[in-house]
Amino acid sequence: MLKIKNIETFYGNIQALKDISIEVKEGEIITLIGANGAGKSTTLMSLSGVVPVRSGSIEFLGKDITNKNPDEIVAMGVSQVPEGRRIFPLLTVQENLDMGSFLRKDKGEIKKDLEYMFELFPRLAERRTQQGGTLSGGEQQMLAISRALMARPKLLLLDEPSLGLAPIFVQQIFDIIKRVNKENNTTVFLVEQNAYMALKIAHRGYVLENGRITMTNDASVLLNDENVKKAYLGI
Amino acid sequence: MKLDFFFQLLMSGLTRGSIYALIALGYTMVYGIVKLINFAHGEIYMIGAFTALIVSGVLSMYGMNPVFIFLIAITAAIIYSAAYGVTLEKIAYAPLRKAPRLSALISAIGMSMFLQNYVLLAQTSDFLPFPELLPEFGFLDPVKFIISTNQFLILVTTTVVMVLLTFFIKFSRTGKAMRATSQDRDMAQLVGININKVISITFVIGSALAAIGGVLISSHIGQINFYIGFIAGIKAFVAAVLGGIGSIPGAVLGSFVLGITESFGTGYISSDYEDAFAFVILIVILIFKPSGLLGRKVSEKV
Amino acid sequence: MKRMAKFFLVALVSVAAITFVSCGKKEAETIKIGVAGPHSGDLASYGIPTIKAAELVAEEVNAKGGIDGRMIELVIEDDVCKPEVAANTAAKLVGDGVVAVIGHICSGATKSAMGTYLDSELLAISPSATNPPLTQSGDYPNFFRTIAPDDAQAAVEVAFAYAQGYKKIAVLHDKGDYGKGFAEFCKAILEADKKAEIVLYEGITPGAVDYTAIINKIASSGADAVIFGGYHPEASKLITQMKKKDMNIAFLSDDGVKDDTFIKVAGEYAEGVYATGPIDTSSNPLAIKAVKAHQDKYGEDPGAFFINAYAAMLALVNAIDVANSTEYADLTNALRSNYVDTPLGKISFDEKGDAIGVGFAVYQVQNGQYVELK
Amino acid sequence: MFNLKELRKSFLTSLWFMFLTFPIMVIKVNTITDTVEWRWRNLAFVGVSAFILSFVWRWALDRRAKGGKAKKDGIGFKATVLAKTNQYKLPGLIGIGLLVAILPFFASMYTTSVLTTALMYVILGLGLNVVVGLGGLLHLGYAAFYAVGAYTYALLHYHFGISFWVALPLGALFSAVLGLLIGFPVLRLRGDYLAIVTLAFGEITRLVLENWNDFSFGPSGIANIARPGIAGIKMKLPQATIFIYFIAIAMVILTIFLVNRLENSRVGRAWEAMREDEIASQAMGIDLTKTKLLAFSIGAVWAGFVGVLFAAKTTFINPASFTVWESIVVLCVVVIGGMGSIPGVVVGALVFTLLPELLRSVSEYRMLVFGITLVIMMIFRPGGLIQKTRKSYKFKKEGDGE
Amino acid sequence: MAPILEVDNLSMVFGGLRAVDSLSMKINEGEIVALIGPNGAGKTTFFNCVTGVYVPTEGDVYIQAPGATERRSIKGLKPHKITEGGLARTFQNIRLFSNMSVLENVMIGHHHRLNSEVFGAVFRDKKTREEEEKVVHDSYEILKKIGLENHVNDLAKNLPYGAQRRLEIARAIGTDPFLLLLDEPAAGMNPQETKDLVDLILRIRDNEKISVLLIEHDMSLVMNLSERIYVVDYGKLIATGTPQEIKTNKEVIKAYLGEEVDA
Repeated sequence: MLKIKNIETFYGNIQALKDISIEVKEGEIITLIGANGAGKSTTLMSLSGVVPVRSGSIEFLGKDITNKNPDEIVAMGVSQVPEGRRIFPLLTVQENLDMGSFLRKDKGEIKKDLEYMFELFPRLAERRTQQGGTLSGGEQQMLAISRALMARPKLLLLDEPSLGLAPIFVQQIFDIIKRVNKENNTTVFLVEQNAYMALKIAHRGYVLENGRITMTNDASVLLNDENVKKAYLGI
Repeated sequence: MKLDFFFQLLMSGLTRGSIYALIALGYTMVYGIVKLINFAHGEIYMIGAFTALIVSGVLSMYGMNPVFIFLIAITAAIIYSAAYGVTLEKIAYAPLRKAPRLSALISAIGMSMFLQNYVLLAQTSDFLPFPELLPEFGFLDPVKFIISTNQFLILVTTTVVMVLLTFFIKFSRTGKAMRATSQDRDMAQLVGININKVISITFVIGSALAAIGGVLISSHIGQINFYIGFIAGIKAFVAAVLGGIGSIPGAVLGSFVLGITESFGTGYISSDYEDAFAFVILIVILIFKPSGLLGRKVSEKV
Repeated sequence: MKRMAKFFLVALVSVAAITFVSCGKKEAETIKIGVAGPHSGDLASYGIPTIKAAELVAEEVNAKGGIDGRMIELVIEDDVCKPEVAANTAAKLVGDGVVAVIGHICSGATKSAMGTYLDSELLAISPSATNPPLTQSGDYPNFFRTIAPDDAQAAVEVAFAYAQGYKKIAVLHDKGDYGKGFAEFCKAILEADKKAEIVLYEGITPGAVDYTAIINKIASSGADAVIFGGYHPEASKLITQMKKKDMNIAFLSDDGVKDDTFIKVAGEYAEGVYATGPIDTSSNPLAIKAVKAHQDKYGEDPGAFFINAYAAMLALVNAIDVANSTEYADLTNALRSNYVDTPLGKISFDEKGDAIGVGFAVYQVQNGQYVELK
Repeated sequence: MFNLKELRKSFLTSLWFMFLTFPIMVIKVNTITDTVEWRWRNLAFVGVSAFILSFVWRWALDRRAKGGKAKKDGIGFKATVLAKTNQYKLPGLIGIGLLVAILPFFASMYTTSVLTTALMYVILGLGLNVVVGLGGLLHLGYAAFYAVGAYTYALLHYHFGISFWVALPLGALFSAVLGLLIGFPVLRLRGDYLAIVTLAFGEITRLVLENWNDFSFGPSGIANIARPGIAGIKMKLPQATIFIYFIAIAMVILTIFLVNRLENSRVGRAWEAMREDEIASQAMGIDLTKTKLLAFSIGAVWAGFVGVLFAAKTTFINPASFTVWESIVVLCVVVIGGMGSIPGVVVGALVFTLLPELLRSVSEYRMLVFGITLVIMMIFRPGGLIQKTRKSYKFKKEGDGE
Repeated sequence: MAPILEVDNLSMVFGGLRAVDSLSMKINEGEIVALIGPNGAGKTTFFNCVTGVYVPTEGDVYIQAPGATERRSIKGLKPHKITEGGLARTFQNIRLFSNMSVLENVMIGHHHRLNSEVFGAVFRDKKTREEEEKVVHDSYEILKKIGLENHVNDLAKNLPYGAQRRLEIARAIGTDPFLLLLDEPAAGMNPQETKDLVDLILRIRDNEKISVLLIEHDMSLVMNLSERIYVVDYGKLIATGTPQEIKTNKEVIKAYLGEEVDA
């Protein structure tokens, strides 16, 4: 479904991604793990078209999306929950969700999806008319995920959904991710620093170090790999 | 008599305030979306006025009906101001989206100089009489001394335009996209908003409002030259900051506060310090409310 | 190091370029006359007619073989009406070896340039700088002008106001050096005479988007006449809005308003406005000739101060001719002791530098034209 | 580059600009004389230039986007290691010094006079650089301080016959005091708010000078201000011009020396820290109030000096010389030259003042070119002509400190 | 021995929200204390109240430098005064002086201990020169201890992430504090870097005699490093004690750790 081939990305003179190649199959949860600054977020931003790619290509559903505008990529079915949640602070919860379905025209279906979100996250229904900025961290994460889902993405990109959350929330969020993947057959591309949690729910994983993919395998294999254990699982 | 004078000044303040508001809205909307002081915005206002002058000048040679002339002239002014606004953004600001704020400010100052001199060279440095496009009709006696038909039209037009704008921003899809973009540009992209389009639309709307202001006031004052934009621009900028830059109701409120302050200052104290009143009230308000009357307090996350 | 070198280079090149630009060829054959004033920027329309006047006179003289065989060469320099620029402009003219200067146009720029000319023993004849101290302070013995000073104009204006029987007068100005200076003199005279009351004395803000506040104030002051010091753009805005409010208060203004542009801009609202201006010399044969020459050459009517500049240039040429010299002392002497025929009539200059024979009259707009009131 | 797609793009750009400039460039309506002039030639001119320039523009933007590489091996002023330039620095400085010293004796009075003006902008730029470049405080009312210096000398000279040399420190002092006065209320403001408030202060100062006749003589200004002399010798104009030139040179040298010293001191570091992050700098023990006020008043000192010099040079001042444009010009000098960089500001000031003089022959287009140059500079060389290089420290034990 | 920091019933109210709700705390000389709690529990607000970024609505903060005889209140003082008093901090989102060199960043830390003013800067008298030399030398020494001596002339913004975190600590040490407040020092570090950080903090405590109060999410770091832990939730203190006690505290598990993750 998604084929990233040898992409390289630069910030000014500094090369952030070096020769990255990743493949994602439909229905999968794959995870990209790595330390802070390894280039995980850059990978996602390149995918979404926010950061331009200097060389290499990205193919989604057989179409070339390299350096397309972000809105075109979203229109093709790629939604992202960025790091730090990025809720529109002055829009209400409802309006934030509306923004998620910005490119959709099917009003009836949008309404259905909205109900689905409120079922997934009952907390959001309670806070429907509240401004996004006044939500707690965990609630914001829920809102961010449901906002992305409102676009009915074929591929959901998640950037560090566990960051800054209390463990109790982290567990909840990961459960939801699994559920979304199963119920809607949404493919999930998960970027995580919490390697343990990520590898537990993912099918396959990639390890990113200093802008390079250094390892890739089934999640269960990686979970038991000595090097991974040492470097990322703290064992 | 005393009360008359008071109301006259109030109306004059409101008229002024409406014009400032039409220009200030452009400043504040652009600021909200791209966090940039569009220093050349006053020039867009001036270009709107000039376009209207040129169009009406040509049309009146053919002896057209004044009402048609007015409609065509103001349409042309809106179209051209919007076109200049968008082009300005593409040339001078778009390449600087990621640059430091100061660079964009200097670029805007450069553009302001350029546009002033462009009109100066292509047209003239003289004041040109601006045709009276606003239809005159007579008010009855007591009203007549308080507000002129011109002032009345300016007030009405401004009010209508502002109500429309408010609805547009609040409820339309594009309006929502604009608000989202102003709050978090990258995230707006990630939900599928084409921010280039949103920025262009912002410039179009801001410039169109300035053009309306330009035509109304030029018709009221009766003459224009290439420099009118700079002075009006600075005042509108002050108004926008006074109200809290980035806030649309703030710009309107700020403009009225400014207009009324100037008017009463002139009426009851002296017009010698007319501009000074504007600046003093700005300073006083910012001292007590550092982000303006309705500005959102930007508490930096520590 | 590269940086240092670049820096050095930039400095060197700029300096060299300026030096080259300024050290032109020096031919002793021609008589160089400087022409200075605003030739670009927003006040250009006040400065450019002077260039044209100087050019026309120079062409005519040169066509007749020059002055004693020496051709006139004009050195035209822009001062944008800014004192700080005028100081450099003056230095440039001095450096170019001019024998005298026609200009400057604005009083402020003139004051800043005159010091330079005085030290270099150069004289200047301004067609338009009306600030009284230029002649009256005695600071600039090298200054002459072919226009009457503001205080003389103010005296004419106020006398006219008395004659019309105005008792309550609002004095306004545009806060500029010319307009405010004029208003100050009117105020001083009115206060000294006590024949009429000043009910309002204020500056308006040029370029403001609306003048209704000040107009309301005029209305409520009960004035029966307004004296306005300033230029025509502001005057036409004021009069237009006053008339639209059906205010029938007499409007008196100055030479800055006695300009046909004012009538065209203000249109029907200009009717009845009074303005002081130099005594009408349009029937003077030389004036007719000068205007015609201008129309022939440039295809349009001359602009502001054209006649005064023409007169200044003629006076200067005559002085060079009479004195048979281009030395400072000879020229000033010749200017003071000789009468010369100009479009302004037969003029000479008094000890202070003001033109004798140039005075002011009051005009009124009647049927779309300024008509001199006797 | 010249494929069909590019041609199409340029063609469309060209059409757009023809549409855009049509009313203003082609039709000239004179509502005074009721005439209309159609200048179709301009349309063709715009069309052709837009077509060509759009290629250049896209090429330049493209090159900028590829950025890094082109810059590194290409041209540019960048010098990375400052310490190593010492061997060239001395002869270079001596060269410049010699040139500067003998120049007025060869050049015309006009050249000297223009150079003096340029030097005054160098000082103004360096002074504002303290506020904007080091302190990070966007200041748009700098002309007010300049005015205070000029009026200090003009008024004291007029009323009491005070000499230039006495007025010089007084002008700086008053200017610094005004800096403090303005500084206090704006302590809490930042960025754009600070910019507009300083602009307001600048304009208020000018309006007071314009309207308070009894104090400042209003718009007609003050004339006959004495040029500086030494020991009562009255100089003729050419000598006086040269003398003022050397005073300006001395002041520039002194300013560079002082600013350089301030920059590399505890005070200068505090300014920069404040520019980088106000909250962090407070947490590191920097007194923001004091540091800000110091930046404002020290910056004002130089404006005061130049103000006095300005009054002495032009011998006439009025409020029209101290408008908001003046403040903007000085700000442009700093930004174009290179914020925080002393050589940058020097070059910026020279370019800014000398270039318009060179362009005198095409004076009408001067401001037009100027405006567009600012835009282009900001897009393609935002760091200014000469970017700041930081002082580098060496430590013995380390071998190579870098 | 008197505590070096004593926070007495401190509350901070924003609008109607009690971000910090009568929180008390004591830190003794030489201790490493951790403050933990779920995101949004008010930890950073607490830091900001102590360091003067906010003025607390209620309560008081006292410090008593080691060796000093009297404690004094620092409530309501400006941040720089508190820094002068001997508290230094780092920030959750790194706030370095990015366009200044690494060495200069540390030199800024020394700012309040130096005396030279404009006069000294201009005339560079003997005292100033000596002072400057000492600052450069001292700053360099700190960088050596932190392990950044090879980056002295680099711009702070060009440092790798982990190094930036360490530079923030170096800069704070430059202020010569007796108590260091670290706001999520390990955020974004990989396990190896976190391990080094633990060593570094211990070294700072042992060699520089600086006590430490830290906010952290990384439990391994908190449990390994701290001698006492304060746990807050919704602005309120819900538990305090040694790591062992906290690990087993039911209240804490419920509010914070959730169900035990089988790691």
